[in-house]
Amino acid sequence: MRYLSFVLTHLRKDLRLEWRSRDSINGMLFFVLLMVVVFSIAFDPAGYPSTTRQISGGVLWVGLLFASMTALNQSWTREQRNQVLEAQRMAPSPASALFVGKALANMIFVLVVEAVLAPIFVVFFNLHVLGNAWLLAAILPLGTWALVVNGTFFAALGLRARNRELLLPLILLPLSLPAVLMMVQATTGVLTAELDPIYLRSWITQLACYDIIYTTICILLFETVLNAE
Amino acid sequence: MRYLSFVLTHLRKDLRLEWRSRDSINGMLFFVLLMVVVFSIAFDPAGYPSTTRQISGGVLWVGLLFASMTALNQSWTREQRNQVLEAQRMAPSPASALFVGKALANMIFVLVVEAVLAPIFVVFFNLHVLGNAWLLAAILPLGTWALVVNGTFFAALGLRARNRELLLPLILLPLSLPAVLMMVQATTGVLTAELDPIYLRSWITQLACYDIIYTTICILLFETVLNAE
Amino acid sequence: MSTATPIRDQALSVTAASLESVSKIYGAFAALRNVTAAFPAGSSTVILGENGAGKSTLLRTVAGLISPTRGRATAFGDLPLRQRHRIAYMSHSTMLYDELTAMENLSYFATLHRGEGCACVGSPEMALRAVGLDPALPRPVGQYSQGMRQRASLARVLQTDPELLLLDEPFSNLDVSSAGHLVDLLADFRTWPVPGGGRRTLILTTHQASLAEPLADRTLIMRQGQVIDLVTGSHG
Amino acid sequence: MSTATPIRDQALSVTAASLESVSKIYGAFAALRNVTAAFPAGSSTVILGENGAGKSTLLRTVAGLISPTRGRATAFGDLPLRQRHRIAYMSHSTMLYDELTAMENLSYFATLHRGEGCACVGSPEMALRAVGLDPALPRPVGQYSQGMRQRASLARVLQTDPELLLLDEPFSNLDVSSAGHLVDLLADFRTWPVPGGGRRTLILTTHQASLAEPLADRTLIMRQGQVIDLVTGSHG
Amino acid sequence: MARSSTLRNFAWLWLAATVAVLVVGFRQAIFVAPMEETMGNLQRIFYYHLAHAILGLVFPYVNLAASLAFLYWRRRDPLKALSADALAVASAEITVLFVGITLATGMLWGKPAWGIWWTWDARLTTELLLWLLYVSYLLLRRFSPSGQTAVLSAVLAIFAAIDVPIIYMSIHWWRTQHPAPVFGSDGGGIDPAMVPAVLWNLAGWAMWGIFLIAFRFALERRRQLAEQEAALLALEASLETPQ
Ligand code: HEM
Ligand SMILES: Nc1ncnc2c1ncn2[C@@H]1O[C@H](COP(=O)(O)OP(=O)(O)OP(=O)(O)O)[C@@H](O)[C@H]1O
Ligand SMILES: Nc1ncnc2c1ncn2[C@@H]1O[C@H](COP(=O)(O)OP(=O)(O)OP(=O)(O)O)[C@@H](O)[C@H]1O
Ligand SMILES: [Mg+2]
Ligand SMILES: [Mg+2]
Repeated sequence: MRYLSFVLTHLRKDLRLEWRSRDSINGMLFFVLLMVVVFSIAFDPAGYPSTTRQISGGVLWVGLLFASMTALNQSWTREQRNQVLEAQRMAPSPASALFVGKALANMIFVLVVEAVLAPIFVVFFNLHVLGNAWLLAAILPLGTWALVVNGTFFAALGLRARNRELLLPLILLPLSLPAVLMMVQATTGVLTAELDPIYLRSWITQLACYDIIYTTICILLFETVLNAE
Repeated sequence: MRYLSFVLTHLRKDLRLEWRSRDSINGMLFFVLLMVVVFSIAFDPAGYPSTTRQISGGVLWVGLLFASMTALNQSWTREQRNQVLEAQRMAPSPASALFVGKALANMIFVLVVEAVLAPIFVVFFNLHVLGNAWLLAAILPLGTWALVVNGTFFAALGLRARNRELLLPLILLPLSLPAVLMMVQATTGVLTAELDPIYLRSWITQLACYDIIYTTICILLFETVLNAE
Repeated sequence: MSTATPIRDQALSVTAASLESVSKIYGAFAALRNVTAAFPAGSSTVILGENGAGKSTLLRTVAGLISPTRGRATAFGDLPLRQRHRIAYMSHSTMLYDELTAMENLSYFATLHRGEGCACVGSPEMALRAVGLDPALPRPVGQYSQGMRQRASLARVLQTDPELLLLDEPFSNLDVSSAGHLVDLLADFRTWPVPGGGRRTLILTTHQASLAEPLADRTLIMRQGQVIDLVTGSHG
Repeated sequence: MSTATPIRDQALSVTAASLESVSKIYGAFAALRNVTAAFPAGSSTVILGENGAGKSTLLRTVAGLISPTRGRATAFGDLPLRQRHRIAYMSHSTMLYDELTAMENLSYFATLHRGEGCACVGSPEMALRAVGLDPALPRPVGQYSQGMRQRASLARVLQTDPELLLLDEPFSNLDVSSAGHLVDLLADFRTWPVPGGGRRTLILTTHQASLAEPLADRTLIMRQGQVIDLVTGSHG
Repeated sequence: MARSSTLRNFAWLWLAATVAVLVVGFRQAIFVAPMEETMGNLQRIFYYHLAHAILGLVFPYVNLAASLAFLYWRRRDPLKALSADALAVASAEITVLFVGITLATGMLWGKPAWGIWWTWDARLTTELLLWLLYVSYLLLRRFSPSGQTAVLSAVLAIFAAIDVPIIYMSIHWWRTQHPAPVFGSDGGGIDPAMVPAVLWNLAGWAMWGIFLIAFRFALERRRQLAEQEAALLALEASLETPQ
């Protein structure tokens, strides 16, 4: 498919750029690590294992949320630096392919951070997953995508705004709070095994629906945003 | 003093830039409000009031960490954009004045966020400070300065290093860990009133020493870093 | 798209781009004031004018990157952005990624242009050679000298084989011999056949009028956001 | 610092800047190769050469922004960065903050230059007027046209009233009349008296040799990182 | 000219009717409706609270409709698009107002009723999110570059409108371990004697909301026209400068 090949082109370019500079991933890693450390200092996970388990879902997602927000802010500035964005606007390939490529690239970065983070998190917080750990393999990517797809979109939307860095959290947070809620609940549910599997399943299904709905709208509206002027 | 007037010039410029680019305090207010909402959705303060008090020290610092990261990330890239940094290197005013000015500007930014955050935090998290609340007025600025001074310095250090983003977390993380430890312990100690006042005082003194030592080193080494090639 | 070919073939005197009483207002400042201009297909126009006259703004409007505050800008009788596969635009800045080499940059943009009605894309290597850069240069564009950046930027637009080529000060920062070389290249470019019929149109701004003279079928002179003069005459 | 004044006074033929077998190597690429050159105080040197010849690298070395891989660069017999209050350097990029107006930018840099052995700073307003910009323009520099940016950048270096002025392609993007005007301004600049005695030195690179001719006491020609020719002769 | 004066007359009439209905609603709520047993007169705040809460859920959809209309007309008919944009701003601002009043009355009520101003209950949280969402919409309008405000905010409006039902759905099962203090969706148990008060107030505040939106819309239109005028003037003034 032609569209797919455009997406791949964009994705490859973004990965290569990141590889050359490693801006986003390292920034995110630093932030998330520091956060884990802060919480484990603040909270003495060894002392209160059950409480730890209760807050760790929240800690994980808040960390990822903030970390990815910093990275997302960066991801479009690169396009803006030498006004490459104008070259992108003039290119005849569909604009949404650019969006999808970038969202996928961001997704990969955040997933890498998660992959590094997960073991550290388990060790520092002394976690034993009481529920079905495999469900996390569904929840993490779904939740991450929810963050990333909207984040990428709104970072692009705020691109030419006067106070870009501030604007992204302002828009993104209220919009994605339901998703944050879903993923925190689902994650905590798995970690503590206190949630009825039926509820758990419903959180996950809702998260998936959220992802599908927002991905669709983002793809549909991206061209409008890119050429808004 | 001549040096002080240079610092003020830099500070004024940075504040003006900041003002131009994120020109409204409203945005910041809203940002802080959102942060609190995110935390409360992720951590459910109503559910576990005593836990809330224990983690709130950590939550507070993570929030501030995020705010200061946003500020720090921006603060040097702006200098780099049109190679203004080279103009700065060619200017005969002392290089460390530039550093101090920028660190102060970042500090002010984070302090404003803190000033807004504190009351909102107390109301929404339903906190009652059990210890001596006035001590917080010492801990918050000391801790913030510890974050900001090192952050500003290493952001500059990493500016032209080829893999700066790798450098930043690797250096900054171990360096700032002791400070993070001190401020989180001291804050939690005040909030829960569980810490012996003698310990509390010693944490604060240590934090102050940390600040003094690192500020001195940063000022001494900044010129070397700026002209390193 | 393919149905359009015969029409284009017949009407060679059609306009490639036109502005109809276009104004562009930034805040309280008018960068373009009621500009009306037509650029016939096959023509080559040099825009002259002092700094801040609105030359770049005019080019960007034709490219579709700016939408006029008032008036209408068209390219090939359509919204410029909708015809973007036939237009190429080079600006003051490189429009290239600093971290990638010229070759990587160009192949990337070439891929974006493939398909979509213009299979006719030149190769990045050829474009780089044409502007006098070594395609195998391992340095990223961010480490190029100013003139080399300008060339890489030129190669980016040339490789897409556009029908309407918009160049914003292509000669600035080029050394004398390369500038002369570029003029030859552009003169040559105008003669390249267009796959679907039609002719190549060139619009460029410059401050070195003497250099651009061989290219100037028409010279447009701007001042304070207005076109104050249009000199037609082949090769001045 | 004040003890140096009498020496400067006597030795008017002293070199303002000199490079002694300077090489600058980036990775495996030599941007400057064993360059030896001296720029006498009071002289005005135009550096010519094709793109990528190393002109900008040479200027940056003299300014002290690059330290040579091999060899020694001095300004006023000292490390250039230590004499930075007497040197001003203008590069391809504006070296100005996009978000501030020209006036704000200039006053900021002026403040940084005040004191520290050079109380002799011109006023930002005058500098802006001298390059033909309106000091009261409320637009931030980021919204200037390319030529206006170039002028603002020039005003930045002129206002510091330097003894050694390094200009990297000051004429590019300027329209013809302003470029001429700038040449006059620079010629005038050379005659301004230096408070401590001594004479003003000018080094500039350009691709428009004809424009810079009135300024060229000496012409340095570079190719591939080497100085291949030095033509001395007043007003070529 | 004649058209605008009829419009103005109509607006005055509408305002008068609104005030009348609100007065009736006030009488119904304060004097006519029976006193609630457990909460006493405090409960009368409910009529205002409910009216604003319901309207606060309706106005976002006015905003959505206007935004969609804007996007549709943007290229086809810029003038119509401008008025759609004006309607979008107006409805967004009134949404923020009404939701804000809901929050305020709720908090005023909650302090005596529960002893606390705020709790992270599902109902309250959703309402807060709704408010945040439209505040962020207004902030985007302030921060975005001048030429793009309308487009960007129209896009955000679509996202926000989709988020509203998601918020309400997703929070449905939230924190079941924690007894929900607000009587939730099973609230069929209103005394029939209270119904007229509810309806009168609802009608009155709805008319008031519509009036506010219309008023704000007119203001925004006037601002847009003035802006065009100013641009035109600037253009002409600069054309006259000798050169
Ligand atoms: C900040 C605080 C509050 C907020 C944001 C809030 C929000 C709302 C909303 C949005 C509705 C309409 C829901 C719907 O019709 O679907 C509503 C209805 C209602 N609220 Fe509140 N409320 C708050 C506080 C309170 C308090 C303190 C009470 C009473 C103790 C209360 C009592 C009611 C009642 C009785 C209804 C009608 C429920 C029904 O008929 O379904 N609310 N509230
Ligand atoms: N985004 C903007 N906001 C405000 N003013 C702008 C903006 N872009 C351009 N201008 C103004 O519009 C005018 C014309 O700019 P333009 O870049 O078109 O000039 P130009 O003819 O290309 O000049 P040059 O030869 O210097 O490149 C300038 O006065 C410029 O300051
Ligand atoms: N940081 C760097 N890393 C690697 N190579 C560099 C770097 N800076 C410059 N170069 C290379 O050094 C050479 C000389 O560059 P320089 O900018 O001095 O050329 P120039 O004579 O100023 O050319 P122009 O007229 O195009 O501005 C170029 O080939 C350039 O690619
Ligand atoms: Mg221009
Ligand atoms: Mg150069």
